Amino acid sequence: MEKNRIYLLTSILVMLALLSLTPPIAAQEESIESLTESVDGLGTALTFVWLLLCGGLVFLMHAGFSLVEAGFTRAKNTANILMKNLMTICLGVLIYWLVGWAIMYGENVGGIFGFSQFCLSGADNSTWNAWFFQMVFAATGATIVSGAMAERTNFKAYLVFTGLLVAIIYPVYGHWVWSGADFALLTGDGSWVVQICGASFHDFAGSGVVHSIGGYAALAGVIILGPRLGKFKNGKPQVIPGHNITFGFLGVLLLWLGWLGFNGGSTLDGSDAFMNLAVANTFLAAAAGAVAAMILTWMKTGKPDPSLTANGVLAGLVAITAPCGSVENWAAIVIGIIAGAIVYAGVMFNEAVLKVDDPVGAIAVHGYCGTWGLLAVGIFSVGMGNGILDGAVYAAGAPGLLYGGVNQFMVQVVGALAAIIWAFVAGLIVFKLIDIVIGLRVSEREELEGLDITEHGIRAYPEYITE
Amino acid sequence: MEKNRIYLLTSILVMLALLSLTPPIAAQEESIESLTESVDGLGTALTFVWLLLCGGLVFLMHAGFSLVEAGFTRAKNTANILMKNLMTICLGVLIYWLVGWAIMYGENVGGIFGFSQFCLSGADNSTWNAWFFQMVFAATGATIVSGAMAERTNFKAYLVFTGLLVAIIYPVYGHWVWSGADFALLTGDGSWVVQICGASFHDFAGSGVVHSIGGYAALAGVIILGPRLGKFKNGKPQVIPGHNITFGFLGVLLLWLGWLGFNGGSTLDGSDAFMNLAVANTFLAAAAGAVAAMILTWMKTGKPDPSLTANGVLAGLVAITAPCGSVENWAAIVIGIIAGAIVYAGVMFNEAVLKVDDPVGAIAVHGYCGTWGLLAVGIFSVGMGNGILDGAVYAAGAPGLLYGGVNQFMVQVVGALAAIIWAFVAGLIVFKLIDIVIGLRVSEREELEGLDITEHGIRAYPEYITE
Amino acid sequence: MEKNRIYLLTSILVMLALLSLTPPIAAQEESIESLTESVDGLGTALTFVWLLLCGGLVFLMHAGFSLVEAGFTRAKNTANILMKNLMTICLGVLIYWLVGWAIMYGENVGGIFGFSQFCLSGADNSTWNAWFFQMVFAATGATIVSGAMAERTNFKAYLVFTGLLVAIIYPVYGHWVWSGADFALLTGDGSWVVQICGASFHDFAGSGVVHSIGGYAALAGVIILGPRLGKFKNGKPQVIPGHNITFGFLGVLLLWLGWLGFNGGSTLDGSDAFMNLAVANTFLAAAAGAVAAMILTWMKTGKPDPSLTANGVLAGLVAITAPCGSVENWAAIVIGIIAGAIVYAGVMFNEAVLKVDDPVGAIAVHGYCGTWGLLAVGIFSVGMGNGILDGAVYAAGAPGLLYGGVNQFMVQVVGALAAIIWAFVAGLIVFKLIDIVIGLRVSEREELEGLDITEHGIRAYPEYITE
Amino acid sequence: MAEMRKIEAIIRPMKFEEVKSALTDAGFVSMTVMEVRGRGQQKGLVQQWRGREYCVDLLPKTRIEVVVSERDVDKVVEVIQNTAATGSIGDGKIFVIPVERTIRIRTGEEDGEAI
Amino acid sequence: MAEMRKIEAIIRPMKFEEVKSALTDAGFVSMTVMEVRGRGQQKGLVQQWRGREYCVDLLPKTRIEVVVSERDVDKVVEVIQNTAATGSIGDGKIFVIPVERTIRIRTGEEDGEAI
Amino acid sequence: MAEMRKIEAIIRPMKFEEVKSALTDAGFVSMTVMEVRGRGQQKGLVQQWRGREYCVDLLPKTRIEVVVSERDVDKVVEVIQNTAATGSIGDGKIFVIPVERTIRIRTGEEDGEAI
Ligand SMILES: Nc1ncnc2c1ncn2[C@@H]1O[C@H](COP(=O)(O)OP(=O)(O)O)[C@@H](O)[C@H]1O
Ligand SMILES: Nc1ncnc2c1ncn2[C@@H]1O[C@H](COP(=O)(O)OP(=O)(O)O)[C@@H](O)[C@H]1O
Ligand SMILES: Nc1ncnc2c1ncn2[C@@H]1O[C@H](COP(=O)(O)OP(=O)(O)O)[C@@H](O)[C@H]1O
Repeated sequence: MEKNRIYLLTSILVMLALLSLTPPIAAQEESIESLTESVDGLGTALTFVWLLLCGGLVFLMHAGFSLVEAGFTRAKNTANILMKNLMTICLGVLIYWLVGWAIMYGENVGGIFGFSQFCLSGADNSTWNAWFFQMVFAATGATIVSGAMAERTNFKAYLVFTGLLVAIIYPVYGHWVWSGADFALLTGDGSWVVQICGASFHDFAGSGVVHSIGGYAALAGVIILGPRLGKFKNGKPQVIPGHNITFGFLGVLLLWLGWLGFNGGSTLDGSDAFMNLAVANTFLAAAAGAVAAMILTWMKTGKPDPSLTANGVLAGLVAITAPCGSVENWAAIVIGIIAGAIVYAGVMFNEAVLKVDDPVGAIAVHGYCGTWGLLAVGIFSVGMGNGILDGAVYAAGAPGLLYGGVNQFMVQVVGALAAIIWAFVAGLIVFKLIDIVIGLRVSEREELEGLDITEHGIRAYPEYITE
Repeated sequence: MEKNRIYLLTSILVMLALLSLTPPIAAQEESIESLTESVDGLGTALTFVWLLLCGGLVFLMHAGFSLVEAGFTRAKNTANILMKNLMTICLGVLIYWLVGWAIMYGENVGGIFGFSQFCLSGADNSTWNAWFFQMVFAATGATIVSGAMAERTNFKAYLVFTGLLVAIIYPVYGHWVWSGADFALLTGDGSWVVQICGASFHDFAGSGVVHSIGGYAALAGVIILGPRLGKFKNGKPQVIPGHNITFGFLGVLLLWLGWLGFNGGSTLDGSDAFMNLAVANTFLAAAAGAVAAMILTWMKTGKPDPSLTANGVLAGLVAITAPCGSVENWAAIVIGIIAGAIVYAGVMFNEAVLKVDDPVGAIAVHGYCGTWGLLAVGIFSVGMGNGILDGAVYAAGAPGLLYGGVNQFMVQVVGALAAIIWAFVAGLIVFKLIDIVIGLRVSEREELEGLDITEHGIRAYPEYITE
Repeated sequence: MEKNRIYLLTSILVMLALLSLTPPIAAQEESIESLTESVDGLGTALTFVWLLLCGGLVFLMHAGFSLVEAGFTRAKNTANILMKNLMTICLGVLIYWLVGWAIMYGENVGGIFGFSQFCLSGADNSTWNAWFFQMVFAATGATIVSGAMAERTNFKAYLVFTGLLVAIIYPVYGHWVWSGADFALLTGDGSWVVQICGASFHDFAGSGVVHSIGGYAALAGVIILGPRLGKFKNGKPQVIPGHNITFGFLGVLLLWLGWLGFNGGSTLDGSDAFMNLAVANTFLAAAAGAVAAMILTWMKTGKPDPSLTANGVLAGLVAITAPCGSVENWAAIVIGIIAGAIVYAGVMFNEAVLKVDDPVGAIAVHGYCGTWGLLAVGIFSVGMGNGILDGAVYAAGAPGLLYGGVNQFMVQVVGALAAIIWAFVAGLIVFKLIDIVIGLRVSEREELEGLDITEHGIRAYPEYITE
Repeated sequence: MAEMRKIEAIIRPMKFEEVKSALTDAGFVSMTVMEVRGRGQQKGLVQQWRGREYCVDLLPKTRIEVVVSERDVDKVVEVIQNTAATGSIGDGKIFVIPVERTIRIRTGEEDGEAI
Repeated sequence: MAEMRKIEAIIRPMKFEEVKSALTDAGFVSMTVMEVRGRGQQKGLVQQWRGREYCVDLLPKTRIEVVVSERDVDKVVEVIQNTAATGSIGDGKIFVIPVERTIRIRTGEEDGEAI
Repeated sequence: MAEMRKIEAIIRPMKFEEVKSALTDAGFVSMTVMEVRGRGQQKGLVQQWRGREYCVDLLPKTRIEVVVSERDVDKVVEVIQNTAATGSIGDGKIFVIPVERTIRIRTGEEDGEAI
């Protein structure tokens, strides 16, 4: 009995000891759970903070575009350009809220576009965060067009076009690439394009989605619009200098800074360490583009040309936008150099061969260099998981040509062509329609007088005496 | 004995096993504790980072204000305006450190103001962080006044006023709203206002604290100061165009970007997900304000007016500052549209009826739209915990009129009136005193010559030939 | 038997119970480990985000410098100044990637410089992050020089100098201070300088590394270059007003904002709470510097001088750059006030005594105030671990003179002198060599005509009629 | 054919609006205006730059040109002189210059009809 | 010694390029040009600022000065009149003013040789 | 009553300071100055924009007007010519134009006394 009692007692004690262990273990379980939640929450919070701030930097690009476009055109059209740029972002905000997001990120319809969440219905903080970051991108696409069509476009016509670009042209292509839908035309696992090419199209931050779309829609626009009066004399391109180089350069620097948000934020994850690679490559390509463009103009005319050098920065930035998270530093520099050459050649080609008039070089910068950036992914990508991309979760999936892969290049060609065709054809149709209904171009008299007076009744610099 | 031995042995083994479990559990306890600390630390660090960066964006608003005020006035007063704006932030930093913070966030005295922590005595990193974010707001309030009083105010007089605004006028009202003191006049649980109204005044990021205060102090200022020479001819308002629209528009875009920090940061918590709602609403309202103002001017004069459209952006931003974290997206758009209309009507009203001269529209933008923003909280607020505000911790407590609540609206009316009365009366007194002691206005000759030459001995653009 | 069975059963149950506890404990172990990893990862991610954004703000300083330098010089040299500033950052990016980083942070060679990691070989995301933040600093050093040498320097010569500064002059001194190498001349534990002085040189964010180096290299430059034509008449300094004060002031505000990243980011750790002290002190010193400079000019000429007041902001910022994380708020204000006085006196001294021509005051701002900032560390530092620096991990180690310490002051004097001598001598040699090989200065005719036309074939403002 | 004269008046910019109104009231609507800088007996203006004072001796002036028939010269001169004068140094000068022919570009009308 | 005349033409800025080409083609390369503001029979331009309309009565014009020998005056006037006229109000005026002497600064040549 | 002349000199902007000093030293302080653009025998300036070269044929010039008595004309012309000439094309021209009357706005003094 004694023993039994002892035995029982001991057993009970042991049981109690065990039980006494259980609550701390359970409590720990709980604190671990709540900690995990906190940590997850912090991760989300960091992403929120990061994307809001990156979105802010991308928003700053609208100031950059305004300044570049105003600075590189004549003083008599400055207020008009500023109004166009301001309205681009204003309409962009509203229309991307109303329609654009729904078409881009709504429920997939036939692999071609989304169609739900109009007016962000059902949004929560994650949605607002994502919408905000995407919205500043959407508006950027439209702004590109305003530069190419500067100094001669009817204000109302431009507004209508901007609305349609943000509502339809931009988000449809965006859906193909960034919606994450299973059947998304260029990136979905279930898409025939992806299956045929054997790789998914990769456009990290939008060399295609934003810049190609903007650039080739602009090309369609300037073709229908025609050149500014006096731009061509007997078919030979003439020079129409911009009125304020300081504005232009300030604009370029603001754009460059904005690109930190544009490319850095495009991991869409505040904890994705590869934002650093993306940013480093972005700055290398921008610098390389500028130096290349400067040297080219130096060799051609004997003097380093400021406005083309500034364009060289943008060329490098546009080109590296797609590949910045997938390539090595040296490749970023090469991509930038080639972009610098493309922008120079592109500007010359547009004027001398196509005979189109693009006052700020938007088509060469955003269109041609955008295409180049998409192809560069297929050439220089290391391949996700390889080398420097060990541990990466958002980069071009397959290696590029230089690393022995072909599939990625194939799909990049397809995606690049899709952007060109879609933007150009949709642009042609929309601009033609607008031309018929509203009239795309101001009258000759209005153009000579300047759009500031005729469209807005003001002069941008009423006190300065100008030529 | 055998059994006993076995029994004992087993018991000991079990005990040992139990003991061997205890240390890992204790160790885990410790690591969990240190983890919890790390996580808390990270949360704090994220808030620090977020508020420093948001504070930086708010600081950028000083560049925005400088440009808007300079651009929308004449070239002969540009250097003076820039100096005033620069000194506003410089004095703001120093005086808000010296006095302002103490009055705003110091120990409550009779529910009316704070009074401790002068010179930030006893500050640690949390205080510095909070001070920094609040300081950039304080200086903003003063800058608003400089715009309304541009082109005719004595420089020294303006400096004295700025000092007093940052030391007293701003922080006293700020104490009522943001101090968190139990007896804080408009928000403290123990305040009779809150008890009578049955709700606590909500001014998320300062439609009242910053903008109303600045706007109505400006109104007092321009009344005492009188209009610029030539602004009224036989009582009819004349036009005095600004000298550089590009500066004005760049300024507006920088202000808009700054508002991302202004409203986004005002959750004061880097992990509060509702920063996303705040930012989304901010951008929607700004865009809506601009579009509304543009359409109104278009309808009135036949041409979309750039400078009023730019004011429309600011109108939307000021109005959404209070409600941005408490209303749905559609409401933000409505608030913005109405703000756009208010700024247009307000500018006309000020000139045609009040006969006051406010070169940049600061009173309409910050005063009237600030009041509108405060009221809008009482109309459109969803109510904390309801609908989209499920889980929110910093929003208007009670639902607005549209959601069946009356109390929130009542307290908003009271708070809005308090801001008007306090800022206007304090402004009148201070400006009158300054006028008597220093002289508020420059001489007629100085005004004609331009303040740049007479106050600073320079010309802002000495090489340009101007009218 | 019964009992035995029961006993056995119980024992087994107990054992099982114990075993059943082990897996949750092991699982918890694992989740704690993975949590720890997540938390560490988040900490790193926060640092990444913080440094990328701070780096972005520092990058914005290039826009600031461009505007200040353009605004405070004549319109005929504007495009040239803008090109120089743009190329500074472009070359800075490329050369700091190619060489600069390797010399600054590569494997230490004899305590004097680093030598490995050329082209960032072997870089991972941490390296890219660090490189990015350091790179924007490096380019800043070069930009300082461009301001002092404005309006008369051969473009090609300037480019070559910039390359050499970023490749060698800047990173060598940087290695002495920031490399963390054991034998780093001014800060390494094993360095004889540190051992003799009994304290490690502290230059938080670069009053020495960035500003002194830039400032004294600029001094060497302007001595070899000579003053602008017309700057001195019979040895008496003449006035050459800048063409656009608005650009200058916008530039100063952008620089100020950039300094938030410059000083705030220099903890190099997103979780170091002392970033708040650094930022608060930065803003206090900037404001104090401006107010001091304004009052001084007001007393001297009877009118508050805008461009020197703007310089006062920068003076305060440069001076607080080294001590901002080591001193109390009141000390920051004192440091700023003295910096404001130094910049005024320095500008006068340079013109009247040294007879050197520095159009934007870069030598006084960055050189003299940089030195002042380094010394201020040795005077006002609280000492790491003392008072407000309780818990700080990155501040001046020993207390300053005011707190009874002498060693820190000694080593600061040595470090400050080292910066002066190294930058000035290296600058003299490099500029002399460039002068011999390329020719440092443009011809008299080119200078009169303006560098925009002669170096770049354009006019920055072709439509404005200028004097 | 009326004899024509060009009246060139160099006045203070801040007096321009007043002179313009006065000329309009007196029936002389047509004019051509340009911004010039001038120096006369007026001491220059002391300005400052970066803490250093200097004297700008060419001050901004507004130059008005009115072409009228010989018989209107006195009236125009009088109107300008009356409104532009402040009595302090720097008020400016009026020069009267003979004009041989005047042609209205729109119509080709000459002289008297062209004004 | 040829008699010299200064032809001052005030034209629409947007017509300037055309007038310049025409003068060049007619052999009159030399000219001096300045930006002025002018008012004639032309009603001013209605502009707006902050939602309020107002009339700017001085409109930007371009002023061309060509100094030629007396015998070339007619030709120059004709060329300018032909190219600058649009037929609507605001086309501008041409004034012909006697020049007593003309000196080429570079060489010191006078009058006829100086043009 | 002294006969008055207006001397209009169009010179290189970069020579302006020198000419101004020389005129001052020679006792001719009064002058009116404006920025103009001009074209003479001087070939235009080749500039570039976005990689494309073009020729700007109207170059910035500074135009000085000095009204003096007939007897001072030679002195003024000489001073200007001596200081403004560089010997290369583009140095500019001096035109001498008769002035019928000169009025000092401040006092109403005429002619000789008005200078
Ligand atoms: N002799 C002159 N030739 C050309 N311009 C003159 C002459 N005298 C005066 N002016 C112009 O008239 C302006 C005012 O002349 P000023 O002599 O200062 O005034 P006041 O007549 O009151 O003495 C000068 O700035 C200059 O533009
Ligand atoms: N009498 C005048 N004196 C000086 N300038 C004149 C005179 N008449 C016309 N002008 C100049 O010519 C310009 C055009 O003249 P305006 O009378 O409007 O044209 P139109 O000859 O077609 O009626 C005016 O803006 C003004 O600069
Ligand atoms: N006939 C003229 N009419 C008006 N302005 C002239 C005339 N000839 C020369 N000019 C002015 O003089 C400037 C210099 O003349 P230019 O002929 O190039 O110099 P140069 O006398 O050395 O040959 C021109 O830019 C123009 O402003």
